[in-house]
Amino acid sequence: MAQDLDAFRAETREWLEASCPEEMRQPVDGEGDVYWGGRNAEFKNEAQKAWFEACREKGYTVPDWPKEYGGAGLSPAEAKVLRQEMARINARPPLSSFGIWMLGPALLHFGTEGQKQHFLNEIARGEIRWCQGYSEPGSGSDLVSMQTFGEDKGDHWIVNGQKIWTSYADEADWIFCLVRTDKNDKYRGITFMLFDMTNDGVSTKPIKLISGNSPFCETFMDDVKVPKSYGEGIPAYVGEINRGWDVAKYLLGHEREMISGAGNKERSGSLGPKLARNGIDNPVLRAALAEYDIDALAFGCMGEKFLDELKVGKGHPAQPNMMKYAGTELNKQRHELMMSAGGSRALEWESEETSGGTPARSWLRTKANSIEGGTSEVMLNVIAKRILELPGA
Amino acid sequence: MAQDLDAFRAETREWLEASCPEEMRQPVDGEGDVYWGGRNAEFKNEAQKAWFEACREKGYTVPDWPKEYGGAGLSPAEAKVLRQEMARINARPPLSSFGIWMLGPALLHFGTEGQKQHFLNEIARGEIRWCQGYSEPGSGSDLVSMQTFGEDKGDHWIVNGQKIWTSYADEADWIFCLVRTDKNDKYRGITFMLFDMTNDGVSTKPIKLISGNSPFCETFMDDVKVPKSYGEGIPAYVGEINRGWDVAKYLLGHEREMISGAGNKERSGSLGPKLARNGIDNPVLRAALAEYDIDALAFGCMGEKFLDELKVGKGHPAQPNMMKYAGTELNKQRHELMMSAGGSRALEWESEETSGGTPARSWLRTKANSIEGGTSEVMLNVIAKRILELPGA
Amino acid sequence: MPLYLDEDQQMLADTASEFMAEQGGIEKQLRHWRDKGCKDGFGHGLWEQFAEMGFTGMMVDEDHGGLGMGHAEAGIVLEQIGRNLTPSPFLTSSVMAASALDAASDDLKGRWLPGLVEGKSVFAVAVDEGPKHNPQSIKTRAEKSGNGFKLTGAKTFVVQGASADMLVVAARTSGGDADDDGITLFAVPRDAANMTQDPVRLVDSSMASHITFDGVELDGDAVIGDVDGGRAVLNKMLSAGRAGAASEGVGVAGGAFDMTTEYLKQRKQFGKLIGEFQALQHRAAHVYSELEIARATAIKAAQMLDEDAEKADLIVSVAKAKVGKVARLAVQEGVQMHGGIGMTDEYDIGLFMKRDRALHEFLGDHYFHADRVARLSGY
Amino acid sequence: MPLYLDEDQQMLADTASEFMAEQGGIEKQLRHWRDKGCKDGFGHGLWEQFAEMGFTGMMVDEDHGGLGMGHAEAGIVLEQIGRNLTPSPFLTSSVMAASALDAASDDLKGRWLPGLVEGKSVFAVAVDEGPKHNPQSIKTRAEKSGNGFKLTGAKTFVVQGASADMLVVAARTSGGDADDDGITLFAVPRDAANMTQDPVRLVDSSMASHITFDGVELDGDAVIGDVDGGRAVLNKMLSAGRAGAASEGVGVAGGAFDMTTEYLKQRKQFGKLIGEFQALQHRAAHVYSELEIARATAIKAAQMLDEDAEKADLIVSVAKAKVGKVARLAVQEGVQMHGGIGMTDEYDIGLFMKRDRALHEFLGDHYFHADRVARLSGY
Repeated sequence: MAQDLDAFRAETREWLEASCPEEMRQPVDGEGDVYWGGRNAEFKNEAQKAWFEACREKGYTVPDWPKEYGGAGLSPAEAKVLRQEMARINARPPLSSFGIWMLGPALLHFGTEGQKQHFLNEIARGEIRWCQGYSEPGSGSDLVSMQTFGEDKGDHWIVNGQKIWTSYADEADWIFCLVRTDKNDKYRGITFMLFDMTNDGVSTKPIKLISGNSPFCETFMDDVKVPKSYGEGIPAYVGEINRGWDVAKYLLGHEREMISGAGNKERSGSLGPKLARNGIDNPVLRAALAEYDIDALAFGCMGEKFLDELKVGKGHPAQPNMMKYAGTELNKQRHELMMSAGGSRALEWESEETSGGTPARSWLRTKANSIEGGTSEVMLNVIAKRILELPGA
Repeated sequence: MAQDLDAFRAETREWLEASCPEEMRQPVDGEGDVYWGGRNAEFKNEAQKAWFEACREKGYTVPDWPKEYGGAGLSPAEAKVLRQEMARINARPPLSSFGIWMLGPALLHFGTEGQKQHFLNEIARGEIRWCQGYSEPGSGSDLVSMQTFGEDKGDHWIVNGQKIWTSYADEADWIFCLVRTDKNDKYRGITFMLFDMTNDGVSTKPIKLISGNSPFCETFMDDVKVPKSYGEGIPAYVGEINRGWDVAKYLLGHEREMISGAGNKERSGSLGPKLARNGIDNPVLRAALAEYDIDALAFGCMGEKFLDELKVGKGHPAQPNMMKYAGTELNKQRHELMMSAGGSRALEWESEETSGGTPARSWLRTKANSIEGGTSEVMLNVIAKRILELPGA
Repeated sequence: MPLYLDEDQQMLADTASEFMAEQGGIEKQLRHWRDKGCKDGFGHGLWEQFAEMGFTGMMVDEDHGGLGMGHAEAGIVLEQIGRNLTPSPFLTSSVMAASALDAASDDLKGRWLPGLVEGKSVFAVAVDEGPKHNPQSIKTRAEKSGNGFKLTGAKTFVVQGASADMLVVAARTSGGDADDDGITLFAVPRDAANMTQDPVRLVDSSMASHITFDGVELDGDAVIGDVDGGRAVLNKMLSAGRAGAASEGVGVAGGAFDMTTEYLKQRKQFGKLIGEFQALQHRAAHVYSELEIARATAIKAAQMLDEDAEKADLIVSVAKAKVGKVARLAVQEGVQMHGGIGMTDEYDIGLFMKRDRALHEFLGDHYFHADRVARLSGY
Repeated sequence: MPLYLDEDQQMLADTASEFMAEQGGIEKQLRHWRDKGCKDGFGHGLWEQFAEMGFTGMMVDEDHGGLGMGHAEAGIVLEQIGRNLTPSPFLTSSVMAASALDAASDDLKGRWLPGLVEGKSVFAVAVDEGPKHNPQSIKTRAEKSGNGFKLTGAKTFVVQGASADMLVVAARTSGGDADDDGITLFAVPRDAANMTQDPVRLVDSSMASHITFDGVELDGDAVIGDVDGGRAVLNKMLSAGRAGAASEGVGVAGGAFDMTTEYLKQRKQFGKLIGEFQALQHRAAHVYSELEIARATAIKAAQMLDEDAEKADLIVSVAKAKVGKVARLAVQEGVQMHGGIGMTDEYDIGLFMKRDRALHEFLGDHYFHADRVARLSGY
């Protein structure tokens, strides 16, 4: 087993050496360096294209998905080796998408064979770019109160309503979208629909954030016709009709797990040593950094414990909520300190020296960490209820 | 006016010089140095007796009460001069009592002329020591839920129930006590009664605190007969029957104001300079002290503003709740830091070097600051409701 | 002096509050100039209105056409500026530069003060030389040259430097980098040769310059106060600026907090107004408490400067630090309690967070002032 | 090594948990000995039971009758000790002194280890010389004297010093006060002449001694490890103690937290269980989160010591500091949420607060370790 892994590692290292262009071995420096795929995707350069195509051939855009759905069918251990080897050479992800992170896991868990064959392969090959339609203006933390309604017309629905915080909806091809299909049942009246954004009646409007960027949109649905099926064995919804909340909950949990796991690396590293390179003259700031580093390194230990326990199914099922809460609050604090250490230089919004205000914009971006994917307040509610079992929580 | 004050100051200074014995010009060093008065009071020494008697003659045990009730009838400005001059020579208070701090103000506000004549003079002369019967085991923050019941028997009540946190009940002569006299009206069914602790059926049991001291008692009332009147124009209750909650609320407000004002001096002083005398080697502790000193000095400014506004009737009526909250949390933090700076020496519980564990016992005592007289949680509720006018608060 | 506003001050507060809300509001000023990409970051028209209100010269003595008011009154105006996020050169021109010019020769006063009083001139102050405020160390050098001086060095974080008709520049005329003595303050006109400005927009949409002095020739009469004796004037100017920034910070925090409590009374989730949730109530009540304390401290600091009180320096640092911490708390809680929409540029709450960041950094953040509080307290 | 308990460790945890709750509970041990005014502050009977369970010698290697277990296993026992506030010499004897004796000669091991394993002997460690932990500076001197050494100086905060059969004393045999080199560790028997103990009771009812060495004569074979080379042994002993104290602190925090959540589910005010109030729910949930993080850190620190990992020292300090902060939060929230009865000696929650105070101070409080984290990180 360990021997097999060693062989796989050697093989992977060789393949990476041959397939990953030099330009793709640099840290991602802004949105422009990310390849999202989709109908209208353009490669930034030849290297990006070559790297994506090499990975697509190997199934390495989604290495742990089964081969028949476009993946490489790697075992968890092999997938970890691949991740390690890619990290070793700083290889960029060949393809990023909400299809990979969100819809894929939902389909793998709830989808029909037909849906998997059809949609997963599209995602793996980067052909369709997906966006997520969950929140509505009146339904943020209280997601289940959403109102977007699909009227049943026999073989199709007519959908009306508005979604908000749809990431990159203006560049996405398809949307997975929560639609109310029964007004009489709050939880059992939601359907998890999939449809094409080019359908008549779908429009989007980017939301400008305080960071100056617009990664999210408002998405309007005005008499949008959504068929109930896209062919034999390919229903237009995931799971059952009116049972979309189960899928949504599953994905929310998956998202929190991902945030908890994925964010670890940065958040669990100490900050003082990095900032100290430019000198920390103020002893009170130094003390604040030391207190932060304690929290960050301690959270790193927790992250390790969390992942270890996840692997063997230990740990409380609501634990990702705790990780999400602690990790995002920590990340906000991290950027506060980075701004403080950066001083007036870090305040710059447009200068070359700051690559167009990267420190300040990143700092502002982190403020959403404790809001998106469930606010810190919702996380604390969940901990109080499901872990501490406090009354009335 | 200012000239009159100057004359008063000169006169006061002269009187103090002549009347306040040297031994009474030392900081109070523990309970033993406080004279509480009462039937069983004993003076610690001749100096304490002389000082008390000199003040009693001048009305200086309660300088701002009217002369006819045993005070000196000083104006606020004169009272301030007296306070300043006493502070100048470190003069100890000649008499401490809950009669002065609590019952007195209630009687001045709600009492009949007969009650004032009778009870206030007794208090001013240190003849009767009072204790306060408010909380019950099941009624802490939710004081109005108290159950001690007085059954109406015409010219008297038969009182049954249990009070808790009655300060020095085991040494007090009389109690002012909240008693339910109407079970059908929560707020308008409480009477503010006054009665003798030597009555049959009254018993007390000291409560040992985590600091090792026992300043509070449980007080049990078992068929205690309380007459409705102590003579012509001297009812046995303050305010009206069944309207004791008004008196209680007034006193709670007064208590918070007093805590806010009185505690200021210590709490609003910086701590770093004092602790630095023994050296602060650790830069992280130094930073924590600096952060504390900022909070403490800032709170000192607020204390000054609060008192200035109080004098002219400005400021929100619920502001004492905010002062109580902020001041007590600050004081707890102060003692945490004093303990940290004191290190292992400050941990000692019985040693001579710590005067019997004064640092540790004082530290533990401060933990009650944010509980007694209304918890921090109740203060925050009041701020949310009465100042911020948040819904449903 | 009691720590509440007297009658005159209350009138000033009412006037300033009304004026700033009407003329200096976020829509009309901050967003307007920002969205236009204005190179000044503020409106000269509003600055002239400030003059009509008597604000621009409020700290200038009456002999020079001002109102001869103190830090307490300037603080009243600044709190309203903060509350409305009104972009203006008030703090640097009318408080800091005016404080420095108070020590200047009559000639210099006559040259610069009328323009300030009339709202025609804008001044900036050039003190910092690195990304963190550290006025003890001044490396920019002014060497004797003929009848005057030649200025060489670099300054940074010069707020509204490019819009300024005159810059108050702290330079070293003798001694080592961190010496108390040997500092001289200069009034440098905008058109001085060999001065290069590199203006950059900051997170709060204000403009600040990096400035290089590459042998800038200055007449001897550009000196503010005494040669080599500028540290006292500099300190006074910094204290004035810090106390002023504290008052403005109280306004920023107060504005953000009021927006937030309003939102708590409007937004529904889970079938309730979110202001009904006790966890949010307690957090709001805590911010309220801290904010009241911060406000009292800012007022006290201003009063102590006006009274030239002994420990004024200490309390100024306490105020700058306390307000800094509290304003940060208020804007952070503000954005978090607004949830998703708090992250959008459309809502104003994020603008408060941005302004707090820049204002908090200006003239020393709370780390700087905490350290200073410890030093001034002897530990 | 994964960061959860393996099967053997889980068995040990179950055993320790059951044993400590039954034999080491608050009523049976802490309150019992405290109310008796016991001069040891713990029960020798329980110490013998510890031996029967195999705890006393769990870190002693098997050649010397122990179980040869590591810091991870000791941490499991210590968490239960913390949770039950069990007074015992386990941390100082079985973890710290045992760690030092690991470097001792066979003779010395033979003299002291059997008593430890059997629960007959108690050891203490004498490192601190002032009220704040500062092991870099060792002023107690041991001068060569004939075949051995003569010890002069003073130690403080020697926990259970007066009950100890042997004290591990860190002394300087050469060099300046703060030098790394020149430290030697001695095993000083209780009956050594010219050693004066002044035992005092601490806030948590434990006993600690101020000790004076007034020319204490020691044989050469009392030296643990090498003369002048004791710093490494001392550091190892301190790391063992700090990681152990972190594990015990997790237990203290966990015990206090569990008491508190139980109380939230029982106590009614305003017609509701107080655990229904969202403000308390959120605070409890926050403590839970911090506590889980602290526990993970303590486990990691112990594992890294067992693996002799490169950054073990750093993570040990992180663990001691993090646990310190979190345990303090847990006991403070515990007392506050208990309200008035939390202030009474009758309820146990105050005992957790007292124990936290003493344990947090032992071997460096979080200020000490925060500073150390910064230093070890190069800033």
